[in-house]
Amino acid sequence: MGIELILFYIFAVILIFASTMVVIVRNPVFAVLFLVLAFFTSSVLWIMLEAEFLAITLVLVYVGAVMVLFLFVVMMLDINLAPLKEGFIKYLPVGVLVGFIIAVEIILVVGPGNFGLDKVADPVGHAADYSNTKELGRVLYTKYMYPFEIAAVILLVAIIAAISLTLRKGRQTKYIKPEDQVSVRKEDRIRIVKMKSGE
Amino acid sequence: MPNIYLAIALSPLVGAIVAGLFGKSIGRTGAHWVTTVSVAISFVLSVVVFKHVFADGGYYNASVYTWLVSDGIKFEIGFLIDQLTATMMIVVTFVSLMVHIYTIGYMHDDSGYQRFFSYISLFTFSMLMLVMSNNFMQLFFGWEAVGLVSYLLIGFWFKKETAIYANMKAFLVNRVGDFGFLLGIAAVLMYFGSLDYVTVFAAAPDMVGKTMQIIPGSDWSIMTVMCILLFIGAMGKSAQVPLHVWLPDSMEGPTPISALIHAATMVTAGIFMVARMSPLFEFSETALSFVLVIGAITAFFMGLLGLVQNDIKRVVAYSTLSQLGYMTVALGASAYAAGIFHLGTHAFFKALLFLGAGSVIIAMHHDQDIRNMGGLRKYMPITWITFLIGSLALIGAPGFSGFFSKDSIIEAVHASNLPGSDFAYLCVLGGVFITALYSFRMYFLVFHGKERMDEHTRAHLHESPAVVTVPLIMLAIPSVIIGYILVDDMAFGSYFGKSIFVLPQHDVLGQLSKDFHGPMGMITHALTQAPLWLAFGGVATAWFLYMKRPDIPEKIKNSATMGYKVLTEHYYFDKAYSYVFAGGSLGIGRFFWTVGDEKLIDGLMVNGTAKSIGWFSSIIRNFQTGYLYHYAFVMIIGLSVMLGWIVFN
Amino acid sequence: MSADFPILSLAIWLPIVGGILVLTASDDKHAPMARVLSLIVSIATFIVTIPLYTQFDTSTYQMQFTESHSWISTFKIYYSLGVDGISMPLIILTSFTTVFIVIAGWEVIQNKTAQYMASFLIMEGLMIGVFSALDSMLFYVLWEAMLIPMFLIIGIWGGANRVYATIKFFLYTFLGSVFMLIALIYMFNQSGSFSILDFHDLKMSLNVQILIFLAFLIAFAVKVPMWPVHTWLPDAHVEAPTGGSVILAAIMLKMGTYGFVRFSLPITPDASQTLDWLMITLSLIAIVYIAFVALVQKDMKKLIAYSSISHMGFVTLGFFIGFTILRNTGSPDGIAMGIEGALVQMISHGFISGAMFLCVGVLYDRMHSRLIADYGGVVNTMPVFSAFLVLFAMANAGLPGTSGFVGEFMVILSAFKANFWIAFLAATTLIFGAAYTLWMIKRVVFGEVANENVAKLTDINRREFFVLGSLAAAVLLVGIWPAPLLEVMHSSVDHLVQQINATKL
Amino acid sequence: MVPLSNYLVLGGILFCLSMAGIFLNRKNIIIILMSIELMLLAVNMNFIAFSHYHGDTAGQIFVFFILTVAAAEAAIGLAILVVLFRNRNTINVEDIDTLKG
Repeated sequence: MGIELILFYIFAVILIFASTMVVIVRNPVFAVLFLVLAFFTSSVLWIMLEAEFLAITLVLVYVGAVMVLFLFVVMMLDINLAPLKEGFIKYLPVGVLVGFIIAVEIILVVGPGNFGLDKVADPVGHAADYSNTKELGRVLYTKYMYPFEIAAVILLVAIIAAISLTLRKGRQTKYIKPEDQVSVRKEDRIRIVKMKSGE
Repeated sequence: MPNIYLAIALSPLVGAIVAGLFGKSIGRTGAHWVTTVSVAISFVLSVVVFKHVFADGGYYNASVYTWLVSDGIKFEIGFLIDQLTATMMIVVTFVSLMVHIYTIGYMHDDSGYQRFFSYISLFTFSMLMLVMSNNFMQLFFGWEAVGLVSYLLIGFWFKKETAIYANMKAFLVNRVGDFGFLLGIAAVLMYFGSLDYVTVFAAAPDMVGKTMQIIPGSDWSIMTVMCILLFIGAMGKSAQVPLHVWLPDSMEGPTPISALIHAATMVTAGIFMVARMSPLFEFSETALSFVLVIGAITAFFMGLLGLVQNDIKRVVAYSTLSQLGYMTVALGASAYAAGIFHLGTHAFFKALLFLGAGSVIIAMHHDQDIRNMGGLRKYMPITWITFLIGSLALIGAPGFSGFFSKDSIIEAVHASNLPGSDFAYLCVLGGVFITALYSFRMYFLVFHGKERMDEHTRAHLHESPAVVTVPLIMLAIPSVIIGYILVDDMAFGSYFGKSIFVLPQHDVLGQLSKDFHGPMGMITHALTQAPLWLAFGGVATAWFLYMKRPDIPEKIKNSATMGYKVLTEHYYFDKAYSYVFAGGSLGIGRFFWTVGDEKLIDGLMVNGTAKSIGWFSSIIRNFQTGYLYHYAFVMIIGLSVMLGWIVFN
Repeated sequence: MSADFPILSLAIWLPIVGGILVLTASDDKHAPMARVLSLIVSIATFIVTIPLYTQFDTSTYQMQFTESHSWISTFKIYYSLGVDGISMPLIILTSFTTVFIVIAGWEVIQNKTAQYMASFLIMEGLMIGVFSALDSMLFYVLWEAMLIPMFLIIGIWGGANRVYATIKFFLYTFLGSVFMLIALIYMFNQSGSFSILDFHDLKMSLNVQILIFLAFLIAFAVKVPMWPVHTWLPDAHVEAPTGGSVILAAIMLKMGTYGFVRFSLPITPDASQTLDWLMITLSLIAIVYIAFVALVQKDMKKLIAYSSISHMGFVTLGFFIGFTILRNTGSPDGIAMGIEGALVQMISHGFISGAMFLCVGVLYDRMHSRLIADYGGVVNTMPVFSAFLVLFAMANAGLPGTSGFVGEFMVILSAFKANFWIAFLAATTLIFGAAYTLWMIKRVVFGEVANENVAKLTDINRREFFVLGSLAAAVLLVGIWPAPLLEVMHSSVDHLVQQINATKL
Repeated sequence: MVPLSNYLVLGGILFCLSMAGIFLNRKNIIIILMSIELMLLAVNMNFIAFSHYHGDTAGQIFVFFILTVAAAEAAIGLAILVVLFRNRNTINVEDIDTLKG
């Protein structure tokens, strides 16, 4: 068993453990933290697959931004956790069963029988001066120019959408409408009340 | 000459447009001047044409413009001017002119003065287009156009419920006739490949003996089918049984209209048309018999109805129906010339009678019931005299115009050998007596006897103004003399030349002309014949019943209630039509609408589909719980099934 | 204007772009500007279409004013346009009618004026596109796109029950056109082209032809509409605003019949011949059955809607009568007359039904009722209007001298050649058409003033007078001298007759 | 020498775990969102593995885009969540069933 394989198993176990914990812990804060762990671990695995750029991106973007966002939200909202975990135990057997069946099926499809080393050989590693980032960039800005730009637009839309969704439309500035002021009439401002004297 | 023809037709149209569109700006006087002058131009030019045709043997047949070309067939607008056309033009423009003048007085106080003049000028135009046409399509144009104007004019007083009912009825009944007429035209086009008179008439002899199958398996003579279809059109326009029902009701219109349209000109369009188509009708004895019998029935039975009418205009209207029957009989007997002759004389004396009746109506403050009149003779001498002349002409008193024309018809029918001619002869003989009876019943009730009107009306009785009486006199003169002048040429001579075609074996007038020795001879001959004495008998009976013993009609009425009822109900034609056709159509319509459209198509098919989809959805909507995890679960199941399929396949 | 000038493209895009421009004035405060702008655009479009007539070459059946650009090259779909004698009059009818719709909606539409005007302008462009498209996909896209503005027009500016009517209208027409799409794709697979003219030459077996014919029939029959898929029309008409009714009756119904001449007849002549009995039967049912239904309507718009269906029956009858003529007489004489009559009927019905709906609109604007029973004696207070209404009613009843007569006359003449009884049933329209129209006229126009609402009516103003007067002139012109209209059709119709006589098996 | 199948199986297991997570935490939207992130991670894992073993950068490009979209999705999803909580004061999925048929 080569060192690579050992590393793979170690990180795979950590990844599976972290994912399981994401699913089963009661407190969402812990769940988020376990998810962060899962991302870190998979980023390691991706480095093993020579996808350095994406591995770094995963850590920077996901852990650095998205997960922090999750954490913010979870901690910001005052959530009553008790009812949210209801039925967890009740559905546990079914969930595990279904998950297990699918896992078995997936393994049967993508397992060693179809994608073992004898089927897909391990590629030769790249030379030392090979830059994954450079390679990606070269393709991204030539062949995938349009999708890249569309992705940028999607992000922009997401930003605007997120802001506009959460923006409170309260009265934040106290401004006056000049046209209303100009067109105001006496009746709008003064109410003349007739009263009997002595009351 | 072509420009003159065009001017004759278009001059009234211009008048109508000016009076109709600019009525407000030209004012009442302007309106009657422009229309009257335009019709006068037509009349004068018609006289010129008349002279050209008869004195110089003029003949014209050419198109003005091409209406459209389709499938290689040209549909054109054009004029055919021959003896028949020229005669009709004179009749139309003259009567029209008289009516224009008369209207100035009659409609004096009406608010729709300009509109009225516009209509009657438009009518003159339409009628001229009809008679001057050189093809079937233009004939149909004029045919429908006069129907339109008649519709507008009957409903002229649009506030009157009866008037607007009558005008719709008139138009629809006429449309039934036009329906046949149009199919007839289609038949002509199909078998002759042209709608031009001359082409069609030239080809007509070749068509004899050819058959078509309307109902598969039975052969019908093409000529017979064609002629009967065309004649159905004439039945509508010339108000022959059973399409006569509109004419009495049309009396709801102003009196000048009754005179112009429903007595003198429009109703004779059918007669003119059959005469014009004589080259076709001659080749179908069946069609001629059909024409003969329909005409005979109309002549006699419609006359009977005149006996029980109390509205002065309706009496005249029924007499018109009856006289139209006479003309139709003449056509059926192949005595086209006599038919047209009667058409001409009838136009004059019937217009006279109507205008006279109108004069009486003005004097009576628009009361039309003859039971409220009587003794008007001394208040309205001119009206009285002219009315008497008209009545005498109508019953065929010797020497008067009606005598010559009617007598020729009766003789012609007598001489005819067509199937049904014996029946027709009996009918027309009976008709003579009836005509005399109802005409003089009206005459005596209106102008003689007790003055039955109320005091107020009596105090205001006076003769009508000159614009009314002058046309009366102008019409009275031809009513007396025109028969005497024309009988020789028109009925028995070669007046119409080639414009009317009669097969030798049908030429009853030709046979009669051998025994014809001038108009005086005809009068003396008539003295020995039945019709004259029947007419005198009718007059005498009328005098006895309504002057001498007014109680007898009452008694007859009371003892023969059944018969009387049938007559006052006009043989139940109106009721049957409104029940069967109007009611039936509405019933069918309602059935189709509520059951067919709403229940079956909309209810069952359209909304039924929607409902069944709704029902289906109401079941499957239960799967749409709205819970995310249900959807996720279904996705998972689907995924596992898909994977399983990949694994085990 | 040079021969290569893209008149058709201009006629399509001018109103669409104009419509979008009008939308910029979408605030109701700017309504006057929107109105003027729409009027300018619609008149400009009408002027643009006039050269189509004046420069039309009547001697050829070939498409004229053609343009072709590649659009979706993968599927060989072209943006190709062109007109022949069949489509050209319809385009002019469209641009002509739109001008009056804009004028008719001038003061009446106070709510969302710019959007209303823009819908009609955009629709005008789309409709001209449908009539001039030579690529079936372009045709299909425009055909469907047209539903959107119509959907909005009925759905937003419609009457009380507008939602039901809109959805019914949309589902009916949409359902129909899906079948057409299938047929088009099938023929693309066979011929490798979406060009309509290529379809004309495509050889197909009888069974295939029958299936394609039926697919087209469903699409077009809904639009015409033919019995029994006609029930959307009365509802849509009743609920639509006046302009909507006018465009619906005057132009949209013609799309269905145009489809028959452009697609069904030349593409599937053998199937048309096999199934002509079906078409003739449906046409006669439309003429007779619908006339009865029209007779008992209580709502003026419904009555006119039903009369439209009845008149459109003449169009389909005229198109399909030819096969019976050929079978019974053995010669093709008379086929062209039937088809030309049907085409004239299309144009004339555009004028007449449009005018009738405008008339009802005039009344509705004043009384806010379409029920016949609410009226009576209108002539007392609105004499000028009544004169117009009676004229159009007479035209609707097919009076000679009006355009309504020409088409019916020619179709009846043609039908008589085929079979006496077909002509007999078709000719009953002479009676029924007059009956339902005149009965309505009697109840609405004539008589004493029925109630105080009628007494308060005011006669038409100058704007309405101009609209009705122009249409009246058109109706009379076509009725008195239809030759110029028919001249442009001859070559195309003769070619069509050859096409339907040649078997494609 | 790690065989491709190992990475794929790992991805599969991750996917099943997150699926079970959605299924079990049926009421907590936050966990559901996180499970979705996990799912995407599983998919990304497969993409990168294939990309590596086939020597084709397209797989990595794809992951790149998935990351972009996932980030956008997370941002909008959380924004909706915040609005939802603000308006309804709950993030219990069972309370959100206005669209129920």
